[in-house]
Amino acid sequence: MPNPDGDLILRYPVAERLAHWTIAITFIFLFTSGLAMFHPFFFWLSSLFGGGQFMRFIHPIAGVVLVIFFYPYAAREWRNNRWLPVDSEWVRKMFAYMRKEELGLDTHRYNGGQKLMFWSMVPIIAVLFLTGVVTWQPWFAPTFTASLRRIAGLIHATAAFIMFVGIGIHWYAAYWTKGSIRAMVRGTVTRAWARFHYPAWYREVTGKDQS
Amino acid sequence: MDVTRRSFVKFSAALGAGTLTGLGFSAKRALAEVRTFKLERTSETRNTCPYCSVGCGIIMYGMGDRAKNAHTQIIHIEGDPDHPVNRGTLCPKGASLVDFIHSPDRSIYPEWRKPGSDSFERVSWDFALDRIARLMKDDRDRNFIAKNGKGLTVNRWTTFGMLAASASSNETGYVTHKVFRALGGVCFDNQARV
Amino acid sequence: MTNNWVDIKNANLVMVMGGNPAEAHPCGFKWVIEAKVKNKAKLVVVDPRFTRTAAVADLYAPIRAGTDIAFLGGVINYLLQHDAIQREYVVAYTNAPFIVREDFAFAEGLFSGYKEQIHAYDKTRWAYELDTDGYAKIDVTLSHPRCVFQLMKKHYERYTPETVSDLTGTPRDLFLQICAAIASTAPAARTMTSLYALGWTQHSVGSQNIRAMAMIQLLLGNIGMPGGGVNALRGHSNIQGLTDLGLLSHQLPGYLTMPLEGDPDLASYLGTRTPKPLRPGQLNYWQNYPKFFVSLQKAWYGAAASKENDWAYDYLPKLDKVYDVLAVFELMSQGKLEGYICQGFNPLGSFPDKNKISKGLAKLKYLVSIDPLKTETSVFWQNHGEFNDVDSASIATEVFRLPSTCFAEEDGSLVNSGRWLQWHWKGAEPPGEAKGDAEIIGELFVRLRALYRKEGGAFPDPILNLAWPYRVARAPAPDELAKEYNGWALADVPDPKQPGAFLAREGEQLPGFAPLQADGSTACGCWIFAGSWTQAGNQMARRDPSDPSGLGATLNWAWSWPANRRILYNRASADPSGKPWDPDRRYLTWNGKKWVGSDIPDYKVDAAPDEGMSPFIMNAEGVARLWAPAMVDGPFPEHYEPFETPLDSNPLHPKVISNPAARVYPGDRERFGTAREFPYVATTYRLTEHFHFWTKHTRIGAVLQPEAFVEISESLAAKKGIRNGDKVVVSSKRGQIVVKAMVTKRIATLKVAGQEIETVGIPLHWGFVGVTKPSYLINTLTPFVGDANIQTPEFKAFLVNIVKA
Amino acid sequence: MANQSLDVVRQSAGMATPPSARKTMVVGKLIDVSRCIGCKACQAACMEWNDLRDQVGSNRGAYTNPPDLDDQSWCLMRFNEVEIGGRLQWLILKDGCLHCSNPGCLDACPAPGAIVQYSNGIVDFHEENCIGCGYCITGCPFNIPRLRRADSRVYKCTLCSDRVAVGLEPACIKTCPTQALCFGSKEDMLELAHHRLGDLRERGFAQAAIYDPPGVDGTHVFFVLPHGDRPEAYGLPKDPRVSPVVQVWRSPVARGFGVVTMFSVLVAGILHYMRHGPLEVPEDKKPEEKKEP
Repeated sequence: MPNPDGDLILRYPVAERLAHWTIAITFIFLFTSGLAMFHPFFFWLSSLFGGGQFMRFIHPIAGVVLVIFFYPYAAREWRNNRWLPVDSEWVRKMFAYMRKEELGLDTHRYNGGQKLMFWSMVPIIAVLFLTGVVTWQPWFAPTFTASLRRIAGLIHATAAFIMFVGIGIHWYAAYWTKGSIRAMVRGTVTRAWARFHYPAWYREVTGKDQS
Repeated sequence: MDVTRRSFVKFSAALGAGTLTGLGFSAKRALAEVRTFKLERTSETRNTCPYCSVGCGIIMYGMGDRAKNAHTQIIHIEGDPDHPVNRGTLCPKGASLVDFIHSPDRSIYPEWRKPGSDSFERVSWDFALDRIARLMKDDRDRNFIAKNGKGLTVNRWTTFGMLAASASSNETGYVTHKVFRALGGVCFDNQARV
Repeated sequence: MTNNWVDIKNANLVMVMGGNPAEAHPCGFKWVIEAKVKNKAKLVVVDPRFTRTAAVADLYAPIRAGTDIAFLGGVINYLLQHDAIQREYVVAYTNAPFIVREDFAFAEGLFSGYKEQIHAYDKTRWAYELDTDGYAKIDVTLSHPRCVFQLMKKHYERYTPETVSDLTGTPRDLFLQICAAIASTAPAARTMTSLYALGWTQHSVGSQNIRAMAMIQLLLGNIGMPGGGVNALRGHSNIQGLTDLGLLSHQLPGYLTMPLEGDPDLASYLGTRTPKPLRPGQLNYWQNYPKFFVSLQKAWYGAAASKENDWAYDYLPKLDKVYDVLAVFELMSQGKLEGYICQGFNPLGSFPDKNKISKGLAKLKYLVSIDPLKTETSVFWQNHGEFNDVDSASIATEVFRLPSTCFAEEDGSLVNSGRWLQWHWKGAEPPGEAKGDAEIIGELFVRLRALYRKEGGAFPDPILNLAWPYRVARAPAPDELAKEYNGWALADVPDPKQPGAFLAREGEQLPGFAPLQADGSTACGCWIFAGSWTQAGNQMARRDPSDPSGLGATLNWAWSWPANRRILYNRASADPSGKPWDPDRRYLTWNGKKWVGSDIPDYKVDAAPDEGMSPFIMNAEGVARLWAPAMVDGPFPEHYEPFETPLDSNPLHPKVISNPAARVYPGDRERFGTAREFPYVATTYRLTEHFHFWTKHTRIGAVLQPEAFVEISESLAAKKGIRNGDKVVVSSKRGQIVVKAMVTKRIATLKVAGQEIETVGIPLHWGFVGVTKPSYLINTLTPFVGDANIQTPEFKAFLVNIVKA
Repeated sequence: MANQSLDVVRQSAGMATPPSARKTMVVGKLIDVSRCIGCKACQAACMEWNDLRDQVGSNRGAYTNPPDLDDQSWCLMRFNEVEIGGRLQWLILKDGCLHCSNPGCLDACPAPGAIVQYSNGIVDFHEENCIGCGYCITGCPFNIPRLRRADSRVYKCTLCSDRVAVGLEPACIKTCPTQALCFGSKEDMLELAHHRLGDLRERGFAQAAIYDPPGVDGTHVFFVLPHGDRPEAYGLPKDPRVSPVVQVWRSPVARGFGVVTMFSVLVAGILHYMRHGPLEVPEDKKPEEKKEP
């Protein structure tokens, strides 16, 4: 296990990583099957699920799995995602940040974008789950009126769209910020990486200042 | 080319599909095949609905073309369009005649209940018919009234009765009546009485 | 039916009372709808329930079950008071002008000639007054005080709209609307057709119900007219056929009647059945009775029936009384029957007072059930819990259940209500070891004959000499039997009109009943079916549906008895001079030499109008009977309460409440409930999804109507605290059933004689064997009493009580 | 009126437009409620022709058996007793798919080829392509399709597309004893309906009307209602149309836009990456104590 004084610092412990990747894979399951049902253009994806029937069968189950894994994980991490002034500043300078101009913000464990991601995922997944249950044939849908199921269908699609956009950004950001995928896979980051991206977090973890 | 927003969206989507299809992910073409017509090679027989007295004409569709090895089973019945009364229509009973022909309650072999028993047992036709004939003859010989109290020849057998089926054919009715009267029977009726 | 199904489309007014054709005969009812479309016809429905027929009716009126004659009597009174009759028709074609003997009277509910101790009338007291040469006296001005017309007027004066409404519970204005609608068909150009069924027949006054409508139709001149007639919508597919073939205790094929103890020999038998005409020049077709009877005996006994032995007259049993089903089951319950065969019949379900039937069957030595299905009767000895609570061990009856074929598995012909004999063809083999009915009867007969040949026994002659010319003795084939009842010539039959010509050559199938002879030269199993299988082949198998006149006379479709006539008494569709009453419906006209038109004339083809032969060729009077002296309970229909009446007395004549001439067995009189114990009127009936106790064995039928229920009005439900779908106990003096309740607006609460009368409607289709939910047989409730004339049980009006289960 | 073949004009989740050069007869099924005697012959014939055998239920105090449409009962007679103008009316409705010209079920269905609309107007479910999601039930303005639990497929009246394809009329129409059901080209049936309206108005049904709801661009199964002013008394929706929510939810434009936007995020990422390159930790300007690896 890398020690704080060594060259690598532990960013994500194994439990967190496992949770993250479980959610990630479930998300991919959900989204490929969801997309297949969303637009005929993607219906061929159903052949990845052994046909439309099994895909429709597995999609809601995957939704439940997602909720089961996501909310405990979110509950654990919600303190690090509390909104700080630095995050507001980050958001203001987001485009500059994207142009790699404003890179020195004293962000804590997560920067503004990641917190935005967190605070958008929490409600979106809840909405997706609830509207999913309302349209879940044949167990739950019959108990709801047709008009409720119609609205739930629309909201479900819209929420899924927003989530996919969010996750799309999450994917790109992870890929763009070199080292972050490695961090979520291996759990460690280089000292320089930590100090560069999350100075406040670096200090908290290593007890040293920006030396 | 008048590019409306809608066609642009379709175009770009199709473009995407084209590339993917190129990669061998061609979506299965949903064939628009029609439900197959189930009476394609059935054999037709004209008949009359046995239920009510409108006497609707029906066409019975039997599986198979009456080949020797095909045990024809009536799979569908519908109205006879030529029949002047029902003109091809049937009521709910007539429309479900196949369920009478294939009813689980069809009696399919002779059964016999011994006095005092609480269940039937299967018997052969010969056993049943011989025994019934025997019972009838003994009953008739014992109870036949040749002359009444006033010495008038009456030749009647009053201890035996029969109810004839108002849904059986004229031919059955005729031969039933002929035999029943030959036995001197008087307790005789059919559904016309109720 | 006097007319036929398709002819209903010609009606201007369709009167449905005592029947529910939309439910019991849906495909026949198509022609009522066609009448509404083609001639803007009105549909009037009078029924205790708002049935599915009423759902498409223009005018519906509720009525208390059992008061049809009060209603119809009121209509007759209305027609007479408003002179809404077709006078020329009534004078020429009915016995209105006939004069009745002086001492006829009707007082306090009884006609003259009533003998209290035997509950019967001396019908000779209702005869016409005859002149010196034996013809009935008539007064064509209809003014003679004792002419039938005046007697009818006096008899029905009591049926004022107020009295009718008070008795039937039908609101007065609705009753008058219906009377006006009926009266509108008095003119020649408008006709009313009456469609009725068991709603009228299943009463203690059943026959008189139909008589009342026949009188109305005669007053309006609607009999014999296209779109007219009194049309019985028969029940089973071949109930008409078996009635025609005489499978009734007192009948022989072709409506010949069984010898009675009063007919010691052939001469007296034929004497009382070969009437002399009551008016000069009438065809009086029953004068040919001997020809029909001798031909029947030749068909049955062949050579053994000869002139010497009075055509085997003594081979036939002679009746000492009527052995109808009620009489037979009364004998059975007294243990006087040993054997019984139920061929395609389920008496445990379809006869009244099921407990009495069950006890009767238990006293039999042997019972044979021949049926395509497993019926309740075949397992009457088996305990089915509350639905058939019997102790098998104590029932000593030996029971045989023989599987028979169904319609799809046999060739043969059926006669529908319209008297059409239609041939049908076998489409599949029977299941398992099932055999055809004719084959089973043949097998039984061949064995009996063998036993009698070997051992002799009581009076074996009719058995040994029964003509059995069939190719396969134990399995008479349908075509052979059909040819037999059509009849053939045993010897050449010379044509009286043209010497040297022949009506039929030896061995030929007869072309009709005209060639029948009383000298034994012809054999014919059923004279009215003569013409169904002629030398030209099987007329019943004809399939040409063309209807040239457009009036529904499809003469080349199958074959209709008698002589392929499609409307009976169709001579009456033309006035006495031979001109059709209604030019738009030219059915039959006299073209100077003979009668022509779109149907076979029900008349002597070459009898010119001025010869004065009247259209009703079967009656000795030659005309139709408004006055019917042959009825056992009165020449005119009179309102009598059902035997279980909700009222304490009969408002018309308190001293005589129910039908005085009906036969009631002592044991059964005690089993009649009173209004105090059982305050609600009950009536049983069919639904369109089921056919009696038969279609409960079909899955689709069971899906459409799965479980037994009774229908009650909202007010009765409120009074008894019953909610829709609750289980209720419906009880009568004879037993009780537990079923679901359906609370409906379709049963009205009626105001009768100052009281509120509630009706409980009871569909009858369920039982403890079948695919539907197991249930009680509802005839556990019905009274064991029948119609005075024909003993049809009174299923339609009795008393029950109902409480929440 | 032989229909050579049934051409598909629209199918669910269809990408390409099906071949539609041929113009075949457009069918119409008239249900004249004023002639209907509620005998359920159509219900029996439908079950018998399609080899469906529903469960034997129990009596719930009504003539309507089974209580609702379901996967084994594609046609159902509904009975209700109503007092109208002081006169008892027994309103009997033949419930089942109305084969809309603009079917909500087809729009809602995500599975290609599961729902097809033929050129003669019939809307048919091809259960082999159905994925069992039940969106069609949500899309249908008349609440007709029913999901079968045993096989997760949705079923409804097919207007006997198999019979019509070989030139026969549907089973329920052939068997209707009182000609309440009639079949033919839609304009013939509309003409017949207008003719029946005249007769009904003469008999005092001033409000008689044809129920051919424009909300779904008219239906190929339409009614003559004696009480045309109150279709809800019969159990028919007052002014049915494909719900706007469904139209938005399943509109090809919205979904097309959604797909494009979603993937444009990734595309934008790629472009951004090409332009700005990865965000890497800069080389340390101040040397840091190097630790031998």
